[in-house]
Amino acid sequence: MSITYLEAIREAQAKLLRDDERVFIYGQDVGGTFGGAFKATKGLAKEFPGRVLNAPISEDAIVGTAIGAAMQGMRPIVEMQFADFSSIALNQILNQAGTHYWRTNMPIPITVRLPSGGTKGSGPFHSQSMESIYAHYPGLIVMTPATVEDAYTMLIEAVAIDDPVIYCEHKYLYYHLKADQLPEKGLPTGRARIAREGRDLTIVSYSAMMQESLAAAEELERDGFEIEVVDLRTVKPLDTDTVLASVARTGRLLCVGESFPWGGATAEVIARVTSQGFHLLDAAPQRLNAKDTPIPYHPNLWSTHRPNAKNVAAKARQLLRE
Amino acid sequence: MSITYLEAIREAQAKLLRDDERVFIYGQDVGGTFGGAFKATKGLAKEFPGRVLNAPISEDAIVGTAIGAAMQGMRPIVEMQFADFSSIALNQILNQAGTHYWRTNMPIPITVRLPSGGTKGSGPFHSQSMESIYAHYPGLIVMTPATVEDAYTMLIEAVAIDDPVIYCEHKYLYYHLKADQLPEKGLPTGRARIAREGRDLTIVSYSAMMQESLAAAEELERDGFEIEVVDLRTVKPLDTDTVLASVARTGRLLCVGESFPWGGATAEVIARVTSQGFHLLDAAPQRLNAKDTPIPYHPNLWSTHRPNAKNVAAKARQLLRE
Amino acid sequence: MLQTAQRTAKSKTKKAASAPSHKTGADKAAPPHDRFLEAFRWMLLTRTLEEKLVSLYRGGLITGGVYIGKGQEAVSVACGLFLQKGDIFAPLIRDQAGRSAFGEPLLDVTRTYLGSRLGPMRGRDGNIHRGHPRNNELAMVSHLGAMISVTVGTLMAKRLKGDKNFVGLACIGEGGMQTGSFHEGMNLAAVEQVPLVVVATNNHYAYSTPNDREFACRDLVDRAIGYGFEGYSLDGTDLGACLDVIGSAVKRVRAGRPPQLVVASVLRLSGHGEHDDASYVPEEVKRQPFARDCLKVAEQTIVDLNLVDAETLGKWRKDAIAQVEEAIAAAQQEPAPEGDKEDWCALSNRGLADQPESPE
Amino acid sequence: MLQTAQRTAKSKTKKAASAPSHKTGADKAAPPHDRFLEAFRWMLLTRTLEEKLVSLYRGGLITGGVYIGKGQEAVSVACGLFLQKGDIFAPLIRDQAGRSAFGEPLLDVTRTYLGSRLGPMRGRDGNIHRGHPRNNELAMVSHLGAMISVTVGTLMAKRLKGDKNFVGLACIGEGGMQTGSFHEGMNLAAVEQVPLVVVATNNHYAYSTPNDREFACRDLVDRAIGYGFEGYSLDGTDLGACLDVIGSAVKRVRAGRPPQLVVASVLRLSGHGEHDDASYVPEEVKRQPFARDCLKVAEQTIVDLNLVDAETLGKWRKDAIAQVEEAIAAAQQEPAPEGDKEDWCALSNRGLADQPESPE
Ligand SMILES: Cc1ncc(C[n+]2csc(CCOP(=O)(O)OP(=O)(O)O)c2C)c(N)n1
Ligand SMILES: Cc1ncc(C[n+]2csc(CCOP(=O)(O)OP(=O)(O)O)c2C)c(N)n1
Ligand SMILES: [Mg+2]
Ligand SMILES: [Mg+2]
Repeated sequence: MSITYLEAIREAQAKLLRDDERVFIYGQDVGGTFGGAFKATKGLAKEFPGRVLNAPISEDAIVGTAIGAAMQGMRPIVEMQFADFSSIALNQILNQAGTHYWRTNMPIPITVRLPSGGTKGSGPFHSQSMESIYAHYPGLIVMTPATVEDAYTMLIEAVAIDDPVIYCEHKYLYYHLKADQLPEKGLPTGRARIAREGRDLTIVSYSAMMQESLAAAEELERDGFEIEVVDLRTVKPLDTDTVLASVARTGRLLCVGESFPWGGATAEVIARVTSQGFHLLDAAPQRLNAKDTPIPYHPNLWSTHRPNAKNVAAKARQLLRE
Repeated sequence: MSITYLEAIREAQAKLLRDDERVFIYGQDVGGTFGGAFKATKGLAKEFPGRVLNAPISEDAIVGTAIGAAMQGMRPIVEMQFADFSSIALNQILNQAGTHYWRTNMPIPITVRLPSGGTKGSGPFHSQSMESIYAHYPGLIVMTPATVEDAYTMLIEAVAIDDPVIYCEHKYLYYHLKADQLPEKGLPTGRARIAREGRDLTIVSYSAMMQESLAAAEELERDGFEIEVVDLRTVKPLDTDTVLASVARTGRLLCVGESFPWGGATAEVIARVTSQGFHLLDAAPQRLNAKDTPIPYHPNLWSTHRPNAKNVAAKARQLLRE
Repeated sequence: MLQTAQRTAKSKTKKAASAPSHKTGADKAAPPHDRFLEAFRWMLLTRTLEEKLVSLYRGGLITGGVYIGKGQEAVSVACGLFLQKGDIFAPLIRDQAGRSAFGEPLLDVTRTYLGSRLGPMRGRDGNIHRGHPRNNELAMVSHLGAMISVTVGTLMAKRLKGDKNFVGLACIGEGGMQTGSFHEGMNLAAVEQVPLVVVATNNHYAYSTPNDREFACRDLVDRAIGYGFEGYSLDGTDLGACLDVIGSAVKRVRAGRPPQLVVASVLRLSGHGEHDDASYVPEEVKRQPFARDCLKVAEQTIVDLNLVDAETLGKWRKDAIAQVEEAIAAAQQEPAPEGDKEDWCALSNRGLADQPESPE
Repeated sequence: MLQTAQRTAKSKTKKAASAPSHKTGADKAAPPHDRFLEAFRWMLLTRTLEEKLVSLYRGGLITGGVYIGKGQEAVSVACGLFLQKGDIFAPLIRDQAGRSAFGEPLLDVTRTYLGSRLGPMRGRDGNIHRGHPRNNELAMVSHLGAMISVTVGTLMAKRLKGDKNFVGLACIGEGGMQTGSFHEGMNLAAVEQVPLVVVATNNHYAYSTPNDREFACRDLVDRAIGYGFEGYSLDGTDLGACLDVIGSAVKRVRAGRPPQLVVASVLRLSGHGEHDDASYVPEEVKRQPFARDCLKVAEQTIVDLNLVDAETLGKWRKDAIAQVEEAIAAAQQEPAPEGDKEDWCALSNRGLADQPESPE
């Protein structure tokens, strides 16, 4: 058996619908015979009648509705058609879901799935990685799974958690990643994972950039470098301890993210490591992000816009020389 | 003569309307005899008939309208009633204004004024500092004036600039800050300002946190420390060179911001300084932000939620000991 | 053009709305609605409370702002009065009367305004941003329009859970009707056919902005048909009409009719908040029929119909004052929250809280 | 209830919309609209172009997606045809016919789809996300509804600048009508009384979602009155009707009438995009009158009325093919953008570009 990242997301939802009657799925085109723009809910409307519902093009109201349902004890999963369209739902996410527990003592257990990140030819409005915006605001948990296994167990976890979870699934990984089987349980939420051990340099990354980071690490291995790669798994909460422990071993830090450069996850990781583990560092920490422009449509431009194994490796090499 | 930060904003708009017929102001309650929730446009509707217009409660459409007008050569100024409500306009700002020049080669010269930041008793939805969200996305300039003079000259600059500008004016400074007169010209956009010279430690801040930082610096002066305080003025573009030059002098860095802790301006400054000026630092860089919860209503809670002179000083002292 | 046809339809609803006409007489007559007096007492309590809050605010005892519902108590009380256990209520800033009628204790109000640590918001949120979501009184966010879809969601959840006989009622101002969030919420309510009543109060201003800069349709009730709601107009200064029209709307959704939109016309008889002197409201507007004070109108009806005697009215008034005084005194004695004792965690799952700084 | 009244009004507008009835005859008769043939040629060109784009996509020569307007050409062409120099056009994804009629060169299309560096989007944006804002053809963002207020803004600017005689026309799908952004834009257009025509095409699906999960009103044209627009229904399969109704709406706003909403009914005769086989559309829907192919209907009218002879029709067809081939061949020879030669700056003010990393 072989299962993709996308299938894992579908399987997790099937399991959730099966095991927990509080779960329902709401979003554009998720229902009917269609099963979502990416088929992440394929077949579920038929298998679970009345629980996988097509919504109008109304992201604000879709999330508002999920929030209201959560108040009444349900566990809604919202699918945004693309992460980019969650800009329309942002107010409900930040100001309604994110503040409710603190204001009223009643948590809002919704899960918002954001098909995120760039793929070839998707352009400025179907490629965004919005984790940094959601992580900046209080009251939300932001997951960014990088493996098939995590895609599965983290989505199940997301729905189990009483607080709102922004689940950033990466569209590039949908078909590219495969696993032999799905695990019963993953690491606890909020714990980073050492994806590869090494002692010369730590690369911290998450989501699709893990692929590029691991590929870079392999390339560098041929040159005799042992690169440790840390997968954050959730960018909020951010597992500073695991990152610090890794930097303590390697003395060098490179952070790689696909979102825009100003103030994202990579800045946050560097700020934490330098303020809490300054003396662990043997060289200046570095980062690599997408470029500070909209995400281009043309594959030639897109592949330059996002970090890739080649420039991750180049940056790492530079850092290893210092 | 004595002029407040708020009056400077009004004066700048009066001058802009007077000098440039392309300028008009659009927003809720800005017109009529009322002149805005904070009176930043008081009297302007009468002085400039047909150019200071009340809009319905439709932030998305208000900004969309401004964008369209900008395409036709106008220089609209949008007033959000509170920065917090710009969450509704976020899509137009990020995805329409922020992408347009890159996509089509036609820039969008709009200025969006965001009355930002906390004041006593304002609570979770009338206190937010959203500069980090806007600075994260490409295509926008994000101004955060901290003085009466800058409030004036930077607003005039904002309208002159061909690209979209998010102008974050701080409500706490509206009445608290006074100047004797308004300058003709300020520093160039994108240039940080050394607000106070020192050689023991650099505090980097902006907007209302400049007040707290300067007060902390004064307190520390009594203990014999010379604290340099850098006012970023714009958080994007961020004047890394001025910050680095200051850290080169002092060897110590503390960043202070009022927005939420994860991934904001303070993280960005630390990431830049450590990746570009690691060897300038004699101690771990530190930062101070608001707490990672919604902004509380009660003054007792609010004053604990945001950084203040006392804990800036305490953090600085700690850093000076290292 | 659709306008003529629409106008006819509207005046039809208006007629339905204006309730039995009340003849003045010395003998006790039947009240215009069987819950008229009960509703009146909530209005009286609300007016008393809000006047007191205003004076506390003027005296510097309330931080932030005070937002009152003066002139809107008749509409508001009708919003709360017909809801039962299990029903959902989403009030906004001028709905003190409805909140009280729905069951919100006065102490919730005074605790929130005075920042007591024991209040439902524990000093974290203030003034009208309060609620008891566990009691189905939703805690509004400021962003107007955003509560409509949340209310829809509570109703969808109840249906999914198999609950029966529930309804939801959400309030909005005419200003809030122009938000995209309102539109999406209304449309979704109709698509999902949830038992929702939306009561829109056109008090002719959104802060300082008069109707002509808010919308350009002839009558906001004309939006009902475009959403697939049933629409009704209402003279919000007439308590009997408010009880009839809103009461019937609640009854209709409970019986399975489509969502209902009621548009009430009144004048905001205060500033937007108490910091606002509303000097932008022209005298001429204040002389319009919709500018009548619903409380005075209702009291006049009581007197005219001799529904209760002056002594009873006086007793009710005193009773309201006593309740308000008590709620204020109690809240004033309560502890304020303190920053260093506060739990600074925005998640219910403490273990998942992010730690941006190392614990010191 | 307003429904009966509304229905009557609607059928009135419908009647106005369906234009002079065309009798079949062997003699040359007057076309149903004086720009019928011109419009038909744009439709033909569009269909030819889009079929070619589809085949390039199937052949793997286009990255991303292809979105076509099959079945909507009659509505779309009418949107572009009546606009003049200085007018604003805000097309959406199914508006190739309107774009061409408005003046967009075919080369813009093929360059954008094929990612030429010389196209208006220079490879930065693709497929239907193109425009020429300097020529008043707005470049849509994906977020549906967002272009309405932008169009309103262009019109407000023109008025402020003292321009005269201009109009704007913005397109939307029935799905996009449910967005908050659309609502805010419509309301603002009416408040500002700008000369705007909004043409909504109800093609019965938003991606895979049928009307009954999109809205619950009887007819979307009923929304016009709630915004203060004048509303018209339209059979979008009938080119003559499209030209009449949309042409008149443009004329009316140009003459100072309130904003106009036209709601056209058609079926999307393709997948949402070419990646989508639209297997969710039931056969029964495809047999509805609104499922007719407007291009075939228009051609039949030409034949029936003997407006031009078969030879001319054939020549037009060939000519369309030649234009399309030429535009594709030209774009295919053009250079693609290259990452390392690209100017990675999102600001026109290069000096104000943020430098997150030190220059290397
Ligand atoms: C989305 C949004 N924008 C702006 C505001 C600021 N604001 C608060 S109340 C108000 C006026 C509300 O008018 P209306 O809806 O008519 O209610 P009323 O105050 O008249 O009862 C405004 C503009 C807000 N709360 N939400
Ligand atoms: C705000 C927003 N949400 C989701 C989408 C994704 N999306 C693109 S087209 C489409 C369907 C549009 O339906 P409709 O408006 O009826 O236009 P049609 O495709 O039928 O012409 C959707 C959901 C979007 N573009 N914008
Ligand atoms: Mg109002
Ligand atoms: Mg459609």
